[in-house]
Amino acid sequence: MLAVTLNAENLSVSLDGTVHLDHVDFTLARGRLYTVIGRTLAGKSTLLRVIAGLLEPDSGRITLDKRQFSGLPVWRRDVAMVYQQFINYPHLSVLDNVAFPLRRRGTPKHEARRRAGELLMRVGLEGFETRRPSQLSGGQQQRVALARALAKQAGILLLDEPLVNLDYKLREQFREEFRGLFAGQADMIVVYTTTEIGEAMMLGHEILVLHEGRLLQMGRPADVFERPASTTVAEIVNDPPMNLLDGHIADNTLHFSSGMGATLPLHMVALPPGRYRFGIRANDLEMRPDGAIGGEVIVAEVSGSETFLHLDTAIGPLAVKCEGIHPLALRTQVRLALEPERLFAFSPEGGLVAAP
Amino acid sequence: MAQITLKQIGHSYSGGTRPGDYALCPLDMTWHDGRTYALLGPSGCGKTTMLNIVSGIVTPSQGRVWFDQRDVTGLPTARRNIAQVFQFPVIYGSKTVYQNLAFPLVCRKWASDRIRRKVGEIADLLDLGAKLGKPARGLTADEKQLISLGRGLVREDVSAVLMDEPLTVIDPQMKFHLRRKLKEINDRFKLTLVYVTHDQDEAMTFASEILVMSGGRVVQSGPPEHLFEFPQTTYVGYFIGSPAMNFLDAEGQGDRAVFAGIPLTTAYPGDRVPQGAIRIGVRPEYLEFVATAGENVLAAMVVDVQDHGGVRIVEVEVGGARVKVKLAREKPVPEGPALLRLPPGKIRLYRDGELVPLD
Amino acid sequence: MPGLYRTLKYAAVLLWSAFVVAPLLWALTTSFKTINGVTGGATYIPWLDYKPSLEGWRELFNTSGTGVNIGQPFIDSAIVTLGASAISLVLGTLAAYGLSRFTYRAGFIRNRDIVFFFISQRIMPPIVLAIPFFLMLKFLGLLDSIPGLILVYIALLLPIAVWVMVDFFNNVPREIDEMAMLDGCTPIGAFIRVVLPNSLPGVVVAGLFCIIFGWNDFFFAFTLTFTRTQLLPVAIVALNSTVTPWWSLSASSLISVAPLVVVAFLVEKFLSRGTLAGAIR
Amino acid sequence: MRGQKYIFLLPGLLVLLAIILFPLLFTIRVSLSAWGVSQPGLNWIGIENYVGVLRDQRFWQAMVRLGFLAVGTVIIEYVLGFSMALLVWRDIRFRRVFRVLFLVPMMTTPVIMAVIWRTIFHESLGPANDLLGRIGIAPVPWLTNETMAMVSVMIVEIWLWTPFMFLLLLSGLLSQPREPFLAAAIDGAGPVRTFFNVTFPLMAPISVSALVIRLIEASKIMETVYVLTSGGPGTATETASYYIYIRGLRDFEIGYASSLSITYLIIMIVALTIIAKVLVRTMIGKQA
Repeated sequence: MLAVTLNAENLSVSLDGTVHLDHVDFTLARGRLYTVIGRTLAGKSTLLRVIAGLLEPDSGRITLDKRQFSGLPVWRRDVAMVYQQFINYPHLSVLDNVAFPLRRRGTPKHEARRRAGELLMRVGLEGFETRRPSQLSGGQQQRVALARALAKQAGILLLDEPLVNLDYKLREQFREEFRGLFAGQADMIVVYTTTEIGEAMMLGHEILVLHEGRLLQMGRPADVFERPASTTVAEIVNDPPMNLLDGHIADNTLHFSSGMGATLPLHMVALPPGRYRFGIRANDLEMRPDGAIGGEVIVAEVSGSETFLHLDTAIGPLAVKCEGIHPLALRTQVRLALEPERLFAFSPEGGLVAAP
Repeated sequence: MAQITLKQIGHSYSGGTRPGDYALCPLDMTWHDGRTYALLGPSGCGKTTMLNIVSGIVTPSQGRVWFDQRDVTGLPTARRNIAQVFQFPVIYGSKTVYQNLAFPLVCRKWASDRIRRKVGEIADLLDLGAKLGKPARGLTADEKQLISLGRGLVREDVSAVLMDEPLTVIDPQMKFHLRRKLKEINDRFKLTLVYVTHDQDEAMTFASEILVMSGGRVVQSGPPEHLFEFPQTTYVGYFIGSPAMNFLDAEGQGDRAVFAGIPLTTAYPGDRVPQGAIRIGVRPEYLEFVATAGENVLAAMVVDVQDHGGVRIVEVEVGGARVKVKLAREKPVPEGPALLRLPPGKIRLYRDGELVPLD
Repeated sequence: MPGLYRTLKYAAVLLWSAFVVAPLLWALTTSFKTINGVTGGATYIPWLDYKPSLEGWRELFNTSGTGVNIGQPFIDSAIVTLGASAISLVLGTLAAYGLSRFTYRAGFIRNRDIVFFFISQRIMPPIVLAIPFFLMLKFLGLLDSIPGLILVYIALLLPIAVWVMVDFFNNVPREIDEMAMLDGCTPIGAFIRVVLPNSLPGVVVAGLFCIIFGWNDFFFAFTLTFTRTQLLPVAIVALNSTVTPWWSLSASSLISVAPLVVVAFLVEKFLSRGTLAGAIR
Repeated sequence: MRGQKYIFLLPGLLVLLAIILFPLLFTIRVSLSAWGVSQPGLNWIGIENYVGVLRDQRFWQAMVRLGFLAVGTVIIEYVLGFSMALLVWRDIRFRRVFRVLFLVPMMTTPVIMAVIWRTIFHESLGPANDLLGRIGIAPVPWLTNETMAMVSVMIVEIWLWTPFMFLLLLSGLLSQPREPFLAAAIDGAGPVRTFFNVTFPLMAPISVSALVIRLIEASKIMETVYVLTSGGPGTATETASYYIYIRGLRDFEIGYASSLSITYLIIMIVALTIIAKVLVRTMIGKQA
């Protein structure tokens, strides 16, 4: 396979009156993994379906190495896909499931099965060759689907929230394995959609932030995370979403609209006075007995080994993330410390103007 | 609400009594009035069987179920006075929200003004007050789940509320709202709540006590933070927390745990440290990089860094083993050789996969 | 369950069972009668009420001209039913798959209109079609022939096949065929290699329905055949016209019912397994 | 995909069109002619036949009778079929035996079973009167009294077709999830409340399609009538189809029978569409 770039120009898709993709442009290069992050219905699945050829865009085009890609029928595209539901062929054994795409490309039966066996070993399913997919657990079914997608050796591999229907521990395990599994695929473009920023950051060479059909930002994970282009991106690439507070800058002081003030941090001194929206990450807020902000717990949610506290505070509702497991009861009173040095500043329209 | 007692409850669908036959191995269990219990485990671990025994859908092949002083083992679901919320919302699709909530009371032949008062009260609590006149089938999935719960709450005789993975079909963005509502209601009504889930996040968020189940047995039970700090087995240590607890092969010598030739201090009293082959368990959250050598400080080599956004997971090689360290984003990540400290108070010792008790 | 409720329940089921089997039992006992067993008034139990004889059964396979001989009609019926069912099943399954997966549009006509067109053929009363079918088959030279009947039966059975299969395919996840296309199958390849093997219960149920309605048709067999070809129902009803020999009539009717009782067992099997639920709605 | 999708639809659609279209167009054309015994062939007499149809009292009576017969039997079939489906749904021994048994009449050839039923209804030699006589009831003129002939036709239709209703409804019941029924039990509902609040609403969509399908089939009642009563006594059991058959194939008034056919078809399509809409509205409500 030669140098591959997948290029999308001005892609738009509407279905039944709702916009799924809105003038999306990007270029993807081989040997790299792209994670597409966005909430449910942001257009992630639609994007993959358009690349796969399962959906025709209303406008725009996709080219592969400058050759027109959009018009090709699905079965002639060099594309493999893994769905969020565990889609396998129920009537075929695990081994024949994986051998299926190879057989369709004319690989002799014996050779196809041998290669399928190797792939099953790579995804940790040796010993399950003769089972039917329905006899496997959810995680194992997804492994079969993954092996089958890899078997096709396509130039483009699409994964549509492949872990969303698995439970926490399996997701964690799969992510680790994915890093190894995709690392060796130098001639492949991998596009991976997810709603979880942690997953997007640890897996992706680059992140595409999609919201309501529009591509809001694309770039290296750390760049997107540290310099989110807008409040919307900032909300999407933080879990829980970045806290946003209205306020203004005047007399070299930062004022929240609740009345509280703070000294202007160094990275904001160049900003002209006026109205802004300030953002602070949930894990940049600290619970401290001497904190300046009083608040009341609405709900404490545990994720992995972190606790998300949703609070009602003097400066508005805030989400706080703390390490460890803290099953705080409802209406517990807490105090928070807010470090102005950790604040982001956005224009009233939402564009980023200053980042820590 | 009632206290639920399971006495020698076990169930095998085949009727056999050999250990391999049991979907739920015989156990004793008491669930206290007004507390929230989560049955947590992968599918096939026996958690749903246990719930169904309590609700009366399954009659246990052995043992008795007591609600307070009442033996309910032989009673059908309808006569156990429980409320249940299922995985998929169950509503009476042909009725309005009001009629749905009133249904259990109509069945109990309450007077209509008494029903109106009670339903109004519960509907306000569930934020459904404005929707009482609407047909129930037009609501969103999370509202439908609230109605299912509401049909239990209107009754005044409910012994326990049982929930079977009630958040499965809820849109991720709505889960937060529903969780909050459930917590609030739970807080207010002091329900005896039994909650079945395979999702440790949900269990940890909801329950005052979690029962971790595996292979038909309860592996450990206790409050969430206890499970996190003192996993009873290496399985629980792996299962609870993300990333999983690190385990290192070591050897007990005197009052020390020796790892890679280096004796480590622990919080265990000297005579508690088992001699011979043991494993050290320590959570990635508690490991720290330090600048100078000292007690419990090991030489390590950074081999991989995963950027998760708010945190980084640093994988290091230490004494021939791989260990994960969880670091907040603002903390510096060492490159190449580094010094890693195991805080003595956070070290747990395991022998044959079981936690060695600290006291 | 309270005892009274239980008793009533079993009573109702047994009563209905009695109603259902009564005509068949009557046919069974009548088939062993002779003229004496019939003309003396209703009799039920052989040996006790009447002297049983096999005359009725023997006559069915008597080819000597005086007898009835339903052997050939039985075979003709089987050929027509199976032939028409097979063709309807193939065409109907293909059409149903297309209607469930793709969007067709011609002017104001959409998929649901096409489905309605297929199913609406069942509204057409046979009598409306009988005369034109007669003329059409005459024009094609297929009157009084097996191919002619097969052609007509396709019109009867195709709507049934489409009706059952559209609903069935709507319940087979679309992602499976998408997957097959991504793996390199053309739509037809995906249909044959992946969708069809996973739709066998639906195909079987549709086939059973076709067989039931094909085997049991009388009207077209009656109006479109004369001497060369004769289907079973026509042959049996023909017995009815002259002096009715109740015994051979009963015997022949049991023979015609027998093959499809096997179908009843099959249908029940699918029913209890739950595979029918997706197939009929 | 674009071109390939027609490979699926077109063969079936074209075959059906080919088989159906000619008869339909031909019938319309013939209905505008005076084709009969005296003048066979296609002449043109305009809508004269249709004027005749409008004045044809016997036809309209047959239509009304058909409406009564079809709606009446289908409602009884629905009630009986639903009851039996509920009874052998669960909690009963030998349910699979009963299920098979209840399906059997559907597998029989209607016209043949009608012949058997005629022997059963035979006034002097049939078992129906014989059994009634044994419990002291006078012989019933099953097929010769106007009312009883109608009842007889209905009994046979119900015997033949309740199984179909039973099959559709039972498969519907078996596909229902268990939870709504448990929830009703937990809420304290008895069997009657459970039926009206849970079972019936859940079964409404299936009920509607079952009723419509059966109405379509029942509107074609003819073979049973042909065998049992030949429309008699007098015209007491004559249905529209049977009347068209008499005028067309027996009296060979092809032109007139064709106009009857077309009139009948239009009425059927209109009536069934209205009935389907009404059923959907009353039984399913605004769900759709």
